[in-house]
Amino acid sequence: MSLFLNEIGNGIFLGAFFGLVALGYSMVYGILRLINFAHGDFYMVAAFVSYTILGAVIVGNSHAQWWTVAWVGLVVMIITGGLAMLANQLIYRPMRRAAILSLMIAAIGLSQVLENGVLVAPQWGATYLVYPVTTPPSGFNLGSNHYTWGQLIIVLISGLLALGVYFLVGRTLLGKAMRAVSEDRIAAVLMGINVDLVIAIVFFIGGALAGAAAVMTGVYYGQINYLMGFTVGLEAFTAAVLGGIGNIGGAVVGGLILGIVQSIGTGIFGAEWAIVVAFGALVLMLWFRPTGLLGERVARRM
Amino acid sequence: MKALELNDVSVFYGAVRGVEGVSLYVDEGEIVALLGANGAGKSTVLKAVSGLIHPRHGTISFFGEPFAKLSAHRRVIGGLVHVPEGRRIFTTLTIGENLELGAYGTQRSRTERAQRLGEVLALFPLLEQHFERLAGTLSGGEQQVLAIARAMMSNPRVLMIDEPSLGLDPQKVDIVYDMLEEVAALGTTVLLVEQNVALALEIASRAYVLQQGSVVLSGRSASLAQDSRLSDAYLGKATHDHG
Amino acid sequence: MSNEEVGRRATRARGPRVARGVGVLAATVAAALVPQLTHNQYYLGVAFQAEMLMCLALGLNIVVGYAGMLDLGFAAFFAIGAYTTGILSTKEHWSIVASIAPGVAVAVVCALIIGFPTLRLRSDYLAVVTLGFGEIIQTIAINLNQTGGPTGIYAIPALTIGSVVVASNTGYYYVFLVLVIVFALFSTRLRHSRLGRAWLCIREDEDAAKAMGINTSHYKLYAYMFGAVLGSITGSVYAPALTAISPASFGFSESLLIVMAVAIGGLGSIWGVMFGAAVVEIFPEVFRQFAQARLLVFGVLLVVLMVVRPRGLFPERAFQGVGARIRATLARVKGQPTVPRLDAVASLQPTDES
Amino acid sequence: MTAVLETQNLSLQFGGVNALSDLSVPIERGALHAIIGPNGAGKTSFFNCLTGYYRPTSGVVRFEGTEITGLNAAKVAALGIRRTFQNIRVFPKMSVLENVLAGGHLRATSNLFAITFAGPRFRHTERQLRDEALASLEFVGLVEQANNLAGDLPYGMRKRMELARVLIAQPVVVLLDEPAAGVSSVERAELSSVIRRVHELGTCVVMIEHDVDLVMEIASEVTVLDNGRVIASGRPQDVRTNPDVIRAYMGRQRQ
Amino acid sequence: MKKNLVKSRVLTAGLLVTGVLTIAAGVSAGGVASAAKKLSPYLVGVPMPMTGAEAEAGTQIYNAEAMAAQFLNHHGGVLGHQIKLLEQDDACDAGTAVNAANLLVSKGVQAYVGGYCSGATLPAEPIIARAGIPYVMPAANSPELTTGGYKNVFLIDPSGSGDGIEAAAFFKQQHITKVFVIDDQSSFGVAIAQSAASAIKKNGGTVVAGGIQSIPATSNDFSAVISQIKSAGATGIYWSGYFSQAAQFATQLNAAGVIGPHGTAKFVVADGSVDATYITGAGAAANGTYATIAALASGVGNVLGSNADKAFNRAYVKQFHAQPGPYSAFGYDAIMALALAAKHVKSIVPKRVIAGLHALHFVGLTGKISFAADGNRLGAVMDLLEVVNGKYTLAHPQP
Repeated sequence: MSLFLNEIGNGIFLGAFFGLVALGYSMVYGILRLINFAHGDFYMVAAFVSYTILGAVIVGNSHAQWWTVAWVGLVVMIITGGLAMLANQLIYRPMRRAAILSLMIAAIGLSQVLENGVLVAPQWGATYLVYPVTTPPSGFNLGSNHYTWGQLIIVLISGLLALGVYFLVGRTLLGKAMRAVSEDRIAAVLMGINVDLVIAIVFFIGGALAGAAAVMTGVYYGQINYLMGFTVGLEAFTAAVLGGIGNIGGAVVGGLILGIVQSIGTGIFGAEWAIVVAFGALVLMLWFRPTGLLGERVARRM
Repeated sequence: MKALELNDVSVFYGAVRGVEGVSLYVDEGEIVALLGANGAGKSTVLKAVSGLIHPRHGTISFFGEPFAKLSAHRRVIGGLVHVPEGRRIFTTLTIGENLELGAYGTQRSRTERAQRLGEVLALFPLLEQHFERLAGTLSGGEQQVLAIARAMMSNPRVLMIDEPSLGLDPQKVDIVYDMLEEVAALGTTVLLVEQNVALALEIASRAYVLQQGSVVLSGRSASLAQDSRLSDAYLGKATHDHG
Repeated sequence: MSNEEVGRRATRARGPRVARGVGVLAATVAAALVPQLTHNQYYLGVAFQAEMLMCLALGLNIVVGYAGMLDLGFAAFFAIGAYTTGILSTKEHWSIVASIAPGVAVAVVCALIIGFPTLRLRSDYLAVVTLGFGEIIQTIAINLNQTGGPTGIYAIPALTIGSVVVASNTGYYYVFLVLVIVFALFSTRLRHSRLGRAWLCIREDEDAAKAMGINTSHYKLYAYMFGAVLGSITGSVYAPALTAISPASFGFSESLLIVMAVAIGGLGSIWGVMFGAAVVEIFPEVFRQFAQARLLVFGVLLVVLMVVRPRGLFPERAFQGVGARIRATLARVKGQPTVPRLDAVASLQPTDES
Repeated sequence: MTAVLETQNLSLQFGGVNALSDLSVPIERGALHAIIGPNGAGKTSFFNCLTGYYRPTSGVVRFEGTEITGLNAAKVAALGIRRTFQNIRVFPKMSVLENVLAGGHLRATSNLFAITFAGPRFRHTERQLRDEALASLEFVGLVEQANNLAGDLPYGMRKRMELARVLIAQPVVVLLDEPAAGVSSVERAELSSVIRRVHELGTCVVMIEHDVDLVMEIASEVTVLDNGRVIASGRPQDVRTNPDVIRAYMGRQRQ
Repeated sequence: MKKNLVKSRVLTAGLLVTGVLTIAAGVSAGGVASAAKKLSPYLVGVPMPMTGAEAEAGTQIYNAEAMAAQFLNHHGGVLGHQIKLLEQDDACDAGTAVNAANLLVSKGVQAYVGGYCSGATLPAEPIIARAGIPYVMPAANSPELTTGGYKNVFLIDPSGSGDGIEAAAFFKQQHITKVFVIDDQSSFGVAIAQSAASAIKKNGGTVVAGGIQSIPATSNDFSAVISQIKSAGATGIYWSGYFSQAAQFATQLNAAGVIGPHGTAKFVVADGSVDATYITGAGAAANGTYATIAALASGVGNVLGSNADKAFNRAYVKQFHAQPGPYSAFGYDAIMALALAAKHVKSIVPKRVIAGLHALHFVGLTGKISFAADGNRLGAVMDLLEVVNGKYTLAHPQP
């Protein structure tokens, strides 16, 4: 039983990362119906950018002050958001009238470009890079599990960011415009909404969240690699679907559930079967709720 | 003052002609109808005016100002609102949110928006009782009312509306047309696209008839209603269909 | 106009039969002559792998191109065929040809297992479930002893057909060529039968398809099953061709590669799909001179291609589209009034791009 | 006269809202039965229950005396109950001919073996089906368009193509959802003649329609729905003068 | 006994720089130095994962091979033939590897030096065998590679069973009976984990949590695994995967109080995890952890500070501005083995070179190198290392 509770704790932590990346997936999906396979790679690029900036800012001091990390984190969020926006402007925007599958292939292409771009970049490459800052191991015990303060802060920041997005999309006029664009782009234009700007903002937010997740990953796990985005991207995509893709709350809930299911699956069947357990759970869930946990339930009109 | 003026406007979709050489105008405060069979190019004209598509040549001006390069959403903010075919309300948003978005970009402050919302709800009391409902749950007629109300939220100078009677039962058609007359009475200029000739001529002061992408007939409603060329315009297209 | 006359006109759209036949024959002969032109094992090796990808893409085309169901785990069926053959031929000493049938059987059962829970799902959800299925199959291959774990299965005997032992790249080139031709013809046959029509209906509008009396659930499963059969057969031939198989070759990246082949060429079009597969296999090889940057170059190319030609290189009915355009132009030149086809361009209607 | 298709006490609820309540409608063999009523009265929901798209909350649907409640849409279609849709549902990237052939899906019976090897039987059935498809297109006056993509057709032609697609199935009952909506007055005249001819072939036609004049002109039987209930039914002239119907439905007759 | 052995090897290593020089001189002396320019180049195919998940290891090995080739060429090449490495990406994928093999064979390579993932190496074996050229594998070490009966295959990296046996011996000596064994789902990691598990059982210990555990190489979160370790009460943990994950595993084990100042368990990693990045990545958490490794394998040099390895290390860093990886030195030795074999038979004709490799005996960066008839490396000896104050040292564990 205690193993079970511990795995839930582990899962929540893991899920916080998934959720944050899943939010970006879900938002972009919601607005363009695009599975943006490059999203995980924005996260990866963010990790490398933050690595370089932090490396330049902190020379030799591996326990830098938290505010250094915080402002670098903010800068990286902006850079990654900008990168995502740029990708939208250069690739997805000219393809606005193309079939979804073509968009998806372009996204896969972009993902290849980002990954292999980092691979051939002289300062980055294929090597596992050791992140310049790491969280200290001190923390607290809960059950028989030990959690570090760093983990707690990461979960809190993730929660706050998710809440912020939730508020933005649910309550503000801009958020309503986003939902309007997501449902009917032409009608949105006819409301006087600058659709391109709204889409760009969505990409920016998604990218920024991935940037935040990347810095936290670096700080907590201590290492980054040019393929780190691929796996996280897959898991985040799964999380987004689990929660009901396109739904903000769903992405977070999906992330948490995926994290918990994977952890419990590891506890019971071993880590090698974690992914099987996770996808098994997904199929089971979709069997009962074909549009995801919090997916839309609007009656289909014939 | 001419609220809207089109001069020799042509639109092509690739090699396919949408409309060619269309010239028309709408005076301020007037209701003008655009009539024609399916595929005659009525909706194309509206789309060209609202900026959803760009004419290959010709000019469109709005209260004397040409807006060739103005993007669609800027035209809305400038006071030109287009209620498209099929209503296109946001079904996953509430009625309140739909209305709020109607004022997007025109009323910047929260209080301004609230005030306008009050005015519009007074005009369309039906919507007030369903304020928190998802718009997708409204019936077809109610959705049409919402679409007009949403368009009115930005206090437009010109309202263009595409086939408002489509799919409505006779009573709902009455309601919607009464509403259009009310809107016009408040000083809004209306350009109306309608399939149902009799209905349109009843409220419009003037009308243009499109056939295969060109204006073939225009004039005051009263005289057009008696013009035999009006039904010929429709028949011409029909005989072609049989080839 | 008599019905026969109309009937003749109706067939004309599919191109004069003779011309089509000649085209196919010429392509076949040209392809068959390739090994006579070069004995370079590398070219032949790349060529047979391109053919292999064509086979896979033709299989996936039934699922994605015809039935419109996005499948991101198609490599799983490929793996099932390859592993069944690998295991049966090395551990049970079956002949390769004999091992194809059990591979197909396993693939069909898996197609049903994955098909059932996904029938009600929308395309995007389907994508993630199939992706998961692919991951599951790969994970099973990595973790079971029977599948040789991460090392996989090696020393797979050569394909023997009658008394002919296929052991060279040239041999596999011809074997896969036959497979490509058979798959392409089979796909064409399916496309112009009630099966193909039913799949297209499902792709275009599932609710309306039901009103045609099409049991959409059944037909979706059929699409999965045909895709699985083609994928599995390809896998069964792939195993002896490479002599060793390992889980790394059947991951998500492989599935994406197959999707790319289908999308680059043009969904639903047989020629397009085959061409796309060739592009996907050959281009990274051409870019070998870029060493580590080869996938970077490939990625850039892919993005540019999709931005420039979002419907693929040879989209379905592209040629007919050209014909229609020419006819419209001719009609205009002749001064006939043409009906403006507004609906034709409904999907092209721009928003506010300026 | 006997009912070929009938409902008994049919009710349908959506999240607590009654879309249909206690609907008992018999549709007589050989009738041209119109369903009218205000928007939101439940007409399309009624169609959806008849054709297996919605499963009624309670009540029974019978076809030729056999209960078909809860059968899925494809099975209902297989029985010979065919429908069109309110917002036309063509298969845009298939040719007009193929659209119609799809309508004859159940009549193409070739098995996989025959399909694979294109045997003489397969060729024969396909040719036969194609001839019939062309005949249906001729019936609705679209034979010239056979090779064009359905997505390229203008609105009115799509409506007629949808009808051809229904006819090739040789249906027992045809359900038309607002056939005249969005159709110009001339096209309307053609349409009404096509519907009449379908009816004359002995097919039972049920249609939802707002165009009261059209209904009065061709329907043999009218049922009026309001708020998911039947408020009147009978011959067109009787219904037209029914005060309940006038109150709930008829407009001021603007023209 | 063992201690002495170790010492003598360290001494040997000390002589290595000069040794390498001697070798090189010997190789070039075998040819006609003056005619060097006229002789055709010695074409060596080098398939390596240069893209994809294993790109890092591939690059690290290739770099070392290039160093060896440069060194030899600088000293006159192989029998006067300048070595020309033709590098091709195999992406760790069977199909790409087969293409690379076909391409290189069609370009007329006279030897094939490479291979990292067995999934990409196994399907290339028959192609190289058909070409009749020697296939020297620096780092692929699955047992399956030498069971195909190929006479041209030579493994520089000793098979992974030694690592596992060494680890089991350490756990036994420490009286640790409950061991948690985990691999990274790579074929080399699985092989080592399996040998460790069977050795642990033979020694009377148990592998807890129901047997060997696996975690995908892409995973960086070990929290669920650590909870398993805690609930199973394991006091020994053996990781057979790669260094990047090892660093994260150690960090998280330390944070969870399983190892380190608050923990009691011993964390042992296999040779794939012996790398400078492991220590920098894990930081303080690396202290007190152990590693099993083939004697004198590369990373040892970096960390033990022997002169030869230091020289190699310095040269590598100077040239590539990065640290060598755990298998870099194997790559260096692979090229050296090929060159020495050619020298031994005084020919670069592939058939002769294969014979030369079978007869080869020399001391390379990774220790004594000679091959059994099946191509496996003979006489691999294992070491145990401990990280003390952020540096690898030879371990002298007290029971």
